[in-house]
Amino acid sequence: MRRSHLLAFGLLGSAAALVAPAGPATAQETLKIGVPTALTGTYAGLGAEAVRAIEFAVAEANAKGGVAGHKVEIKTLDTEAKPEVARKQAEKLALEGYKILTGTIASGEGLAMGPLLARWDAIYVSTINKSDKLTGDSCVPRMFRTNHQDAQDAAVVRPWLGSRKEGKWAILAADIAWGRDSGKSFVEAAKVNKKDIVAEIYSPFGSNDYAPFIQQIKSSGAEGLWVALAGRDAINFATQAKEFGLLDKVFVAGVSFVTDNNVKTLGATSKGIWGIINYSSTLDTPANKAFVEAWKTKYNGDEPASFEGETYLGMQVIFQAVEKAKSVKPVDVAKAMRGGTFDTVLGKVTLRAEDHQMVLPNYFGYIGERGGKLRPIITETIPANVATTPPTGTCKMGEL
Amino acid sequence: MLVQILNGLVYGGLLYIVSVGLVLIFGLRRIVNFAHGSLFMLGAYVGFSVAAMGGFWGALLAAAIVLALVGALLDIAILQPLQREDPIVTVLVTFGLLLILEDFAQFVWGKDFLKSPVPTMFSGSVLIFGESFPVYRLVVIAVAALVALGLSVWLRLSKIGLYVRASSADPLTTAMQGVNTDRVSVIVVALGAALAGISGTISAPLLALSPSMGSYILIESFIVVVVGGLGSFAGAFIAAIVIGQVHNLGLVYVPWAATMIPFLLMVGVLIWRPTGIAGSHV
Amino acid sequence: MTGIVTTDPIVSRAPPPRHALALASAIGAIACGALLAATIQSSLMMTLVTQAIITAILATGVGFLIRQNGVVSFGHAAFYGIACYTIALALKLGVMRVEFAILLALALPTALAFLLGLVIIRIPGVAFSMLTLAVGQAFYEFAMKARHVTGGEDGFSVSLPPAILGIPTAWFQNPHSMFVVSWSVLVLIIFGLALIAASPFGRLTVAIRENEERARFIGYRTTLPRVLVLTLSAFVTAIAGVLFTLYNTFVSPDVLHWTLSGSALIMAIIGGPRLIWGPALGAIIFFFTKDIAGDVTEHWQGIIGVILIVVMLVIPSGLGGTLAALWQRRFGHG
Amino acid sequence: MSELLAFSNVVSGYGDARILHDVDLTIGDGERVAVLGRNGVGKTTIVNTFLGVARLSSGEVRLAGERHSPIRHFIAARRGIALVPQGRRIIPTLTVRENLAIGGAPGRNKPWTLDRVFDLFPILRERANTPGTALSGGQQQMLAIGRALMSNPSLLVLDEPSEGLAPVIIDELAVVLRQLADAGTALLLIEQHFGLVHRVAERYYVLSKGTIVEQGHLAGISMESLKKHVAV
Amino acid sequence: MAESHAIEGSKLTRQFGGFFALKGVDLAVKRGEIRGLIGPNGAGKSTLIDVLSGRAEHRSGTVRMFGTDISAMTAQQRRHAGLARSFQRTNIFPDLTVIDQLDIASRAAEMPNIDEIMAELNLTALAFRRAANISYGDQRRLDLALALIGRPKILLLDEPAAGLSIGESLELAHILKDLAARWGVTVLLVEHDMEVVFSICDRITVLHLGAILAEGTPDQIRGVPEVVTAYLGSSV
Repeated sequence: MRRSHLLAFGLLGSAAALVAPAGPATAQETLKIGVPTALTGTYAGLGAEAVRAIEFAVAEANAKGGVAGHKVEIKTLDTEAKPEVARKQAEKLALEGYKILTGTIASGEGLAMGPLLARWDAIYVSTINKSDKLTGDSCVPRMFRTNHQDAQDAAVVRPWLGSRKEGKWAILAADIAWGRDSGKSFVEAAKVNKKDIVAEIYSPFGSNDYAPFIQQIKSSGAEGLWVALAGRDAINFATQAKEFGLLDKVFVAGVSFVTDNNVKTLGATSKGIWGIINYSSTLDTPANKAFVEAWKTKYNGDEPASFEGETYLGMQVIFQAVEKAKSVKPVDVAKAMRGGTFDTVLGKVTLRAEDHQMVLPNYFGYIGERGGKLRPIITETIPANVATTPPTGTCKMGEL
Repeated sequence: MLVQILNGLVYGGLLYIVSVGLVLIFGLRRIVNFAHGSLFMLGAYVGFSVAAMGGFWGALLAAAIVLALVGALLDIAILQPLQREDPIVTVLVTFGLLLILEDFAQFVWGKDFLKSPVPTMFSGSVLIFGESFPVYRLVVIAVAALVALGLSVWLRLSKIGLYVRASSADPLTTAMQGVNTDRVSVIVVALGAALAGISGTISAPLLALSPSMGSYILIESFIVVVVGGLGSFAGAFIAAIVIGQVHNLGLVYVPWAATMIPFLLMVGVLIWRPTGIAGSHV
Repeated sequence: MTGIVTTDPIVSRAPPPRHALALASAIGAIACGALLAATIQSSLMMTLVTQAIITAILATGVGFLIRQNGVVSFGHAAFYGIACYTIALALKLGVMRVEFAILLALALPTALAFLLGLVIIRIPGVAFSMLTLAVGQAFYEFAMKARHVTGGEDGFSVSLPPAILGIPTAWFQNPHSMFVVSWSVLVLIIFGLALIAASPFGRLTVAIRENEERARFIGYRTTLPRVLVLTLSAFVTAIAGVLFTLYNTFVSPDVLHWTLSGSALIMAIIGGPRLIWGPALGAIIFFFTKDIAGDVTEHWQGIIGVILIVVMLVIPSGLGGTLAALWQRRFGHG
Repeated sequence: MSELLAFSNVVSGYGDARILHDVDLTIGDGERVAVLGRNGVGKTTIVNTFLGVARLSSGEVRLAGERHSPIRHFIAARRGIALVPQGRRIIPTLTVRENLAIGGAPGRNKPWTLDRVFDLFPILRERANTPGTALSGGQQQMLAIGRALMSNPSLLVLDEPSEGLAPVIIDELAVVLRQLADAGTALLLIEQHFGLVHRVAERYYVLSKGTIVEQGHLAGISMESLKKHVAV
Repeated sequence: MAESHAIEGSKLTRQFGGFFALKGVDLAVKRGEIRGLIGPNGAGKSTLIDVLSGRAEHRSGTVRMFGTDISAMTAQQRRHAGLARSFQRTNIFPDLTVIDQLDIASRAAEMPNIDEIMAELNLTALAFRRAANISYGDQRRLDLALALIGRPKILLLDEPAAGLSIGESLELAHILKDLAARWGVTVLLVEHDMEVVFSICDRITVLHLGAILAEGTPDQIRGVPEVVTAYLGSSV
């Protein structure tokens, strides 16, 4: 009986030896980009957008003969949007030679990967994670963010709220770190603008039924509603709020609430809802127009959605950093990224050296019809220097 | 407050329709079906696809039929061959089924969220307690009440309902009386799955459709089934209504503890009565 | 108690050579592990194996409960996750040295299991499973809620000091050295559990699992031994949580979620919980099957689902059980 | 007279335990046969063998001349054999009427109806809507017999029907069984209570330690051997 | 308490719903006696054993052991006090080896007489076999062995010979009688095999419909007409 232990151990050993890869990655000329992202689960839709944008950027680059002569290659692995799985898959990608990582969805995934990047000799470029921590107290030299952080979204609320006529506001936010932060900054913005907060509600993440909250908002007498819900929560709420007539009665605006893909799902329900827009295909820059045209040609007339635009921007940054560094080595690329200025779909933007946060303009607008389709229409552009608050000082950036 | 209670009734009603299928299957097969949430999800998608052409009733019917077939297949191909094994083996099999169904839905309907419109005949709202209340939500309550009523009438008055009750209590004696208990089991699992499908279709206009949507209701329906008493229809009904209320009122009045309340309720009930409110099995 | 007849033992019980053999195989296995770590160059392979082994320890804990008590827990993620969060929080709040944090991370889930066990162990069958599920989820919801300290669903990284018990912390994060550590821990756990299972206590709990009533009628109280098994199982699970935290240096509420308990259960059953090492085998096979399937296609869920159903239909007693049966058929009963 | 149920060279038991050794037993149309024996001699194993609860290790069981593989329990009932199980097994969640109604197997001509059963046992009509387990022991026995009749059997197998019943009730039971037998239903009575057997059966087998040790017509039974195998 | 019996039940009543399984049964067994308990099925024999051993709760009445009231004791407390029992259905630990389960039992009884018991009950050769894999007769003897470990003072046996062949039953009867005599064990034996009962019992109690119908030596019992009637029916 006991001897069978040995047998098991022996089997294990030989299995391990069989599965081991043949040797270290050799192709130094190839720019290998690892994409750990959500392919299954609630965030699979967002993962699909990230992958589409990355594939688009890579195909474009390879068609031009590669990035500074380096052919680009990607590998995608499923993280299920879980930090622990993201860590495992990112490590796997990095050790297989895909040392430039991007495409993760949940902030927790980025936070989980951060401390390990040095161990893997990898870098991570966030294009979707919004938690302030990433470029705040959890910042590391090998982590970069080319998308807006929560603080950048919060910064545009204050001027915008001042321009609104509604005096009584309700807040409905997801009861998770991001939603709480957004709710808090809205309260502050309201104080500055002398608006009343008549209800401040945090709904559990992944709620099915929003009726109790809708009822609370209705009976609070709010004229305006600020919503910080994303994905499934956003759709469930919007659908049910429409049913209860809330969307027609109250002025509704939000953050991450009516993204392109939510608009696609919600259809007419989302029409007229205001919100922060981090990227829209309707943006009027030459680079963006070219990008949108190319995208439409490739994807049967579809326009890029917000996460697709943001991820594409991240790829532009990575490619330009590689060109500048004349190397695909992660450390060299990181050096080129830190403090660098890049030509992107949003124009010329700088990646701040202090905390590796991209200094970006931000936008406000509403969902309206454009070219027969509902899209986020930008009404207000907040320039990068206003939209991006200075580094808070919580980030103690080390050396590469 | 009164409207909130009505809201709780809607949610409780929805939970009831999802859970009662689990109760049926557990009562006869003594199996905790982890794939039940996925059957719910599949029902929502089937309803979504059919609603475009067949309307609400067509969607409901299609979801019921498709899911009944899935349930029948599940019983014949998997549950019956495994009925002499340890129940945990069957539980794992339903785990496997959960994974397959999620993958299947993602393959067929894609990864993006989908949404069913509220059927036009039930759109709009009515005034209740001085507040406008969506008609469709009243329909959900009505459907839950109909299912509860229909099911208890069927179980009480029909021949097959009698066989179901008899073989849930004592399959051997029932079989000795000449009842084909294998067929009863196929019918029960098919009906349980069909109810999951119907509940999916019903909730499709309220919820975002995604392959993983089943996981958001599975645990809550487990709570309903366990608190009500495994295998008890009346218990499930009471538990669903109670949990619907506790859930909604908790969210409004004790938001910091609301998500934990159903779990604590379940722990409390089980420690007080391991068989649940009205159950006789453990 | 008068007149005890001390007849010569006709058969000698618990023959020592078996223990010696077990000890020898344990030492051998640890040596093999060290050798393996020395020969395999690939960090990728080592990190995967290391993670698989940490998961195997978790599954071993879950499996031991099934083996000795015959009950199925859907809530072991609670013990695992509490261990993770204890270390992470203790260090984050800076209230104690890492060594004490580790001890506390082992002690808390163990104590929790003991107290919980006193209340729930009498509840049989499905109700027990559902209770553990509920308790586990309550902790998950709590971790989500207490975002001021836990960071909510984002989780937070664990700031370990440069050395633990004088050993450089980097050792616990290097796949090669951590492999040796976790492999040795797994081997020692299996060895320890095998000793416990063969001890009077182990046999008593099997007896209670088999026939609780008769155990009472031969003069035993049957609650406490079962509670102790649950406690032990939670302790093993907590060890997995500690190793995971040291290696991963990050925690999020996923370590408390019921799907983790579910996966651990799948591993234990696939491996065959009748054997102490079955769940560990199941965990390693499951881990690599999932990894390889995920490498090949994004439809890994479907593949795992099909494999799971087929395995359960073909060998319901699990891989370990089947291997052991084959072994016995080949070499007679041992 | 055609054969309804036959055991030939049946060896069966549970797990490794062999309870029945080489049992031969037949019962034909309209016959009234008893199997006598004390507790623990294997009487119930006879029932369990044809239900598939006990494992048949050799020999065969035939129902209405066909070889019977006792896997699907409902087959026996459909071939006209109804069982009144030991301990009655009244389904507690069902009322008296519902307990009876399970037995109404579908799609065959039905000499037995609910009304006829109620005529036979008027007490069941009175208490038709009470839970089956609320009845007294004797009434539950009537219910179990009524339920078996509802499947319109040509052979009624009764496993220890006298168990736990007061003598006066056993007398009533005997009357009912006689009535059924006179109406043409074959009876297989598995019993240790000779008084009941004596008034109902015409042929008997004595089972001891899993084998048939004696058989014959009741008319010629010897009290000596009876006392040896059945009573004190 | 002038002369305390080994085991004594007085006015024991137990009820299921409206059905009385025991109706005020008085039973007293002297030290060292082998008492037979017989009666037709459903007479309440097993219920009586259950009440005496603490498996079932009784509604009224008391159970005394050597004069001490043990009514409130749990099953394992009664066992520690020296009251052991076997079961009608084989009630062993199928997954453990024979020696392992006897070892466990001996640890509870704090008396390591496993080898002795195994020798007495012919189990030595089977020591390392899993109980599920030994024959039915061996399982019955194992069941008895579990009760005999630690040499209990009182042994309640519920049909130990059920399902055994004639040879096996008689062999078991002799083992029992021999052990009872040598160890001074008081035995209460429920058994349907009359050969066994009449050959080893000192006295016999007949139970019928939850009440005692007769009590006496085997010879006396043979002559009581009600006993015959209880078994054979009123018409004989």
